[in-house]
Amino acid sequence: MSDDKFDVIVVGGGPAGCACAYTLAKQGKSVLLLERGNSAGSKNVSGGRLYTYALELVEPGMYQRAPLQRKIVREQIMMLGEGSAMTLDYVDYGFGEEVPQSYSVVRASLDEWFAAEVEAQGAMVGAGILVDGLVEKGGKIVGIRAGEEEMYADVVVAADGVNSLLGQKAGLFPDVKQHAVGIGVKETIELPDEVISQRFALKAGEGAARVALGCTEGISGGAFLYTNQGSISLGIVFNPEQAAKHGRQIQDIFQDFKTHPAILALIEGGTSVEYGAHLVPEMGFHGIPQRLHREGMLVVGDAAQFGINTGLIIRGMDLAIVSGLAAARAILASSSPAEAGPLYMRQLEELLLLPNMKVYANFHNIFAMPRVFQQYPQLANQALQFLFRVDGKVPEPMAKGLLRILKSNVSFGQLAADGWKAYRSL
Amino acid sequence: MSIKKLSPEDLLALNKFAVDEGNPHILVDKTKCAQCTARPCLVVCPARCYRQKDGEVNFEYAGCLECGTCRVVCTYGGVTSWNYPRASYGVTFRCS
Amino acid sequence: MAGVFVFSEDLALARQLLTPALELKASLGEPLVALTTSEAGAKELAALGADRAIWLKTEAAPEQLALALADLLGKEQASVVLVGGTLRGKHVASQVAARLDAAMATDAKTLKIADGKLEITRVLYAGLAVAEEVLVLPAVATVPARTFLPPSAVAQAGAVETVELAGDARVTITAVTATGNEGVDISAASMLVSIGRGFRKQDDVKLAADLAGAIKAELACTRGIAEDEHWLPIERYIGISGQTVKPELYLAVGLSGQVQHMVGCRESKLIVAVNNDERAPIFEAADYGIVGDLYQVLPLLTAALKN
Amino acid sequence: MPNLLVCYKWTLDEQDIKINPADLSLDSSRAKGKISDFDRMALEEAAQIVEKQGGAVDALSYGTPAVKQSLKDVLSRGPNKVYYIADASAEIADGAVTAKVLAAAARKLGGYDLILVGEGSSDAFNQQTGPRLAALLGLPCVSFVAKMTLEGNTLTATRKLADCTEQVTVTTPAVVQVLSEINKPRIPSMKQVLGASKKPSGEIKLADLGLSPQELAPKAVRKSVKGFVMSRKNVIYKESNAEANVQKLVASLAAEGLR
Repeated sequence: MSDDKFDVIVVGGGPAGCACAYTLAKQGKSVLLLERGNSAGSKNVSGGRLYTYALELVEPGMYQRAPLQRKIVREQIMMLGEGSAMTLDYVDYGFGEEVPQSYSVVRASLDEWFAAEVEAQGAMVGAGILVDGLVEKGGKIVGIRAGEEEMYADVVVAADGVNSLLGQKAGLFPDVKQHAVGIGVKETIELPDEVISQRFALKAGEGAARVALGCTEGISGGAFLYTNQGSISLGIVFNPEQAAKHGRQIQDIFQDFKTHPAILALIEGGTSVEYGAHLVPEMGFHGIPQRLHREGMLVVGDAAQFGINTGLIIRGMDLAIVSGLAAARAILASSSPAEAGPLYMRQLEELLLLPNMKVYANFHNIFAMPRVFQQYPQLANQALQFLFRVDGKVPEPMAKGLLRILKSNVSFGQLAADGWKAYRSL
Repeated sequence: MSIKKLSPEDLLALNKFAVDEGNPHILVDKTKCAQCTARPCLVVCPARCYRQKDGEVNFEYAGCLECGTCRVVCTYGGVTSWNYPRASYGVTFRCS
Repeated sequence: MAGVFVFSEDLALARQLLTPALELKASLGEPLVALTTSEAGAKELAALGADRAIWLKTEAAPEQLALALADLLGKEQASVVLVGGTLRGKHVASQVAARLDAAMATDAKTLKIADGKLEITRVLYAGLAVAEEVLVLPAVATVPARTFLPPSAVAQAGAVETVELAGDARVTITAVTATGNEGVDISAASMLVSIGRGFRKQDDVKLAADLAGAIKAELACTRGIAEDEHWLPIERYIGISGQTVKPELYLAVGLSGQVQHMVGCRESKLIVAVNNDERAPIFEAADYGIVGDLYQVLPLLTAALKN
Repeated sequence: MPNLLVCYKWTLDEQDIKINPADLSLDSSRAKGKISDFDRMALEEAAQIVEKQGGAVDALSYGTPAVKQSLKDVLSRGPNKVYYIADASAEIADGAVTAKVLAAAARKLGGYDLILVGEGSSDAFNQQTGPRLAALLGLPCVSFVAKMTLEGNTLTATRKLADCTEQVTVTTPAVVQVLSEINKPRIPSMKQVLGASKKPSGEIKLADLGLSPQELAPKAVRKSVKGFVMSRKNVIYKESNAEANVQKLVASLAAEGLR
């Protein structure tokens, strides 16, 4: 085989690209994995949780080698009010008895490790290479271009992230639309590991994952918090279209959230060490482009807009890994590049990625209800304040007070409509 | 250090950037921006690379986080070209 | 015999070297010997406190003397050799250190003797940190220009000797061009206007030159302006591999303030920045600053300062 | 055709080093390595010479075991082969030890027309390795080179010194210390990056260099390292009215006694 021809070129060293390249290389394919960052992970930002099953699908036991942060045993939901907060804290040590269900992760280390695993399987890994185009021949994709240079392959796998410039260049889909993505901003805050464990009531190695509503000034979106080893990932995802209309800079809203007393208590004394931002696919099943392949090319991971956000569960990396694996299996099973595309779609079904996404297909409708992000969290906080308040005065009768609070936030009509809509979306 | 509200400048100062001097990876056409009244870029760019001065949209690519938001929200064609920085340039995340 | 030796081909710098050398002499109780390449220089250094001043009589360029000088210093059993921190000086110092199998540090900012060793401070990581280093004797250190003021004359001048030195002829100098810096030494200027990439084209440098003219300052610049654009001569470039300055006023215009640059000017008494990027690190390093377009600010500032 | 050797240092990226504000200690736990900035120019110059007139370039580095991380990167910048001495002693090696190790390795490898080094390392910037190496190897040294051409065994170089520019010639073999302005180092292309993993590297054991423990004992030892903190007034005028800003600045300068 010549120096510039591979069986498969994978563009992008994130979880999707690495899972794909790893599987292919392990089966003896000649694979080239290209990453634009100086090391894999150095351009990547994510909230920070990986559902372990995906790595187990790639190779049983693999997660034990990975630089995972903390095993998530606490799932927390927070509703923020002005100066108050209600937190639902669900502890479950049984999530994934043999293989822990999920871990917090830091991408700079996770992706770098994964790319090294890919290399150890015999793939060629090139970091610091920006792929800026595709090579097309006879209507097929036959390679990639970086600057003046070209490399060729039977199949190119585009794992180039949510912006997927390659998918657009291949004519598979148009650019993502602003209603279909969220803009996530995130600060990484360092704190001693013991302090984190203490504040979240965790044992060493255990972690908490939290989602928060009521911190986006009514913009569709929510916040997240993940405990890592020696750091906390804290961020908010906003719907960019609504944020623009709202008019207040998203960093300012984020900084207000960060210094909300209920959040500040968790991060106080810490040191901010990094600030990142990233787009997140938000449309779930309906956001997946019609075409994820053409002859000689498959699209995986964020590039294919694979993501699930139920409000409680946020999934992206696991779907990325599964889709990378699906692409690899499809390529391994196909006898010609033309077969790989349809087989890939079948693998996405067989590996349960698409069935999973279909279950949550209409969840984005819930996020189209504006009251979810302000009125309902506020309502919860006001109700609790009412129930817990003791100031020596004669309190309002309970039913009357609660009704007043309810009415001040939402009308019965709205409540009924939202309830019906939410029910329909589930 | 204790936690406090950080300005966009402070936030970006936490990061590692290698600026490709004289080689912007995003091109903005100010004449298009002049016709845009919504100017979502001013609000949603998480790095505040877009700022308004004397009624004009100014774009500075040096602190770009490479997220793509500006391209996605720009409906007036002000962002005429959006690419990632050349290899070895741009932001490097170390602990995200 | 032992001794504290100083050498610089630059007489002004050699004078400055005498100041720390006199302290080292006192600590070690060893004589102070000055080496220089001119007879007049030797006399002058002898008058400023050198116990002996040796005129190195030679036709050769300073760095061609390195190995012969090392032999001389070896014979003299020098304890400490301070070399003026010019580029030539650094070359000489390194080769002397190699020949004498001696410890060496460049750009020492402070020097003292402790426990029979030479302790110096110098910057690391392009100015991010300052290190204290301990050098066993014999030790060689280069000292940057203007780190010390020259000492005052002593009542009794030291002896002046002459030593003829042959240069290393393996590197042949075929031509020498004085650099066209109009004889200006920016490290001596009390005010500097320093420019960076914020200037879009060479003609625009005039804006900075006008400002410099108005306040009788010299022009300085970043590495990019000198080495990439060649808009100003290399001697005006401030930074880790350029000049180090500490003027009364350092007016930084259109420069971002990377640590590699700032290490060359951070000892300035007052730093003032003009930059359109509010988040440029220069503002962290500045006493006063204006966030604004230099094309707008400079003419206004020039006009205001003229009066 | 020339046989070139480039010595380089694998250093911590100073951008990744943080200063702990409490005690000014340095935290380099997250610091990545990099080829010392100024050595990239030496590598580039060697690569350009060989691309123009043939010959071969080897690279050589002495560092802690972390130096192995540099091999692919350095090979993508032109050298045909990289030799490295990976030894914990490098952690505290000073200029004297480093030059001795590199000189012994260069002598062992042998047969180079030119040995190139950068003008200083981006961490310590002691600027002594090149001239020291030349002295130890008994070779002539051309320092602070802004431009060079190699014809046969004659090297013609332009040295840029503070007060003048010198044209010099020297007969090879020689040691050349290049200035950072000599060239703009390449961003390795895809094929250069990928080709690097196919190029050979060779480990040289420190023990095989015949240096005594005494020779390997550093003569300059770091006693303390503290972060440098700039303390400035940070009074920034940022109104949109430039004239108002200028007036305030002029008033401040006057208050400082400057005008």
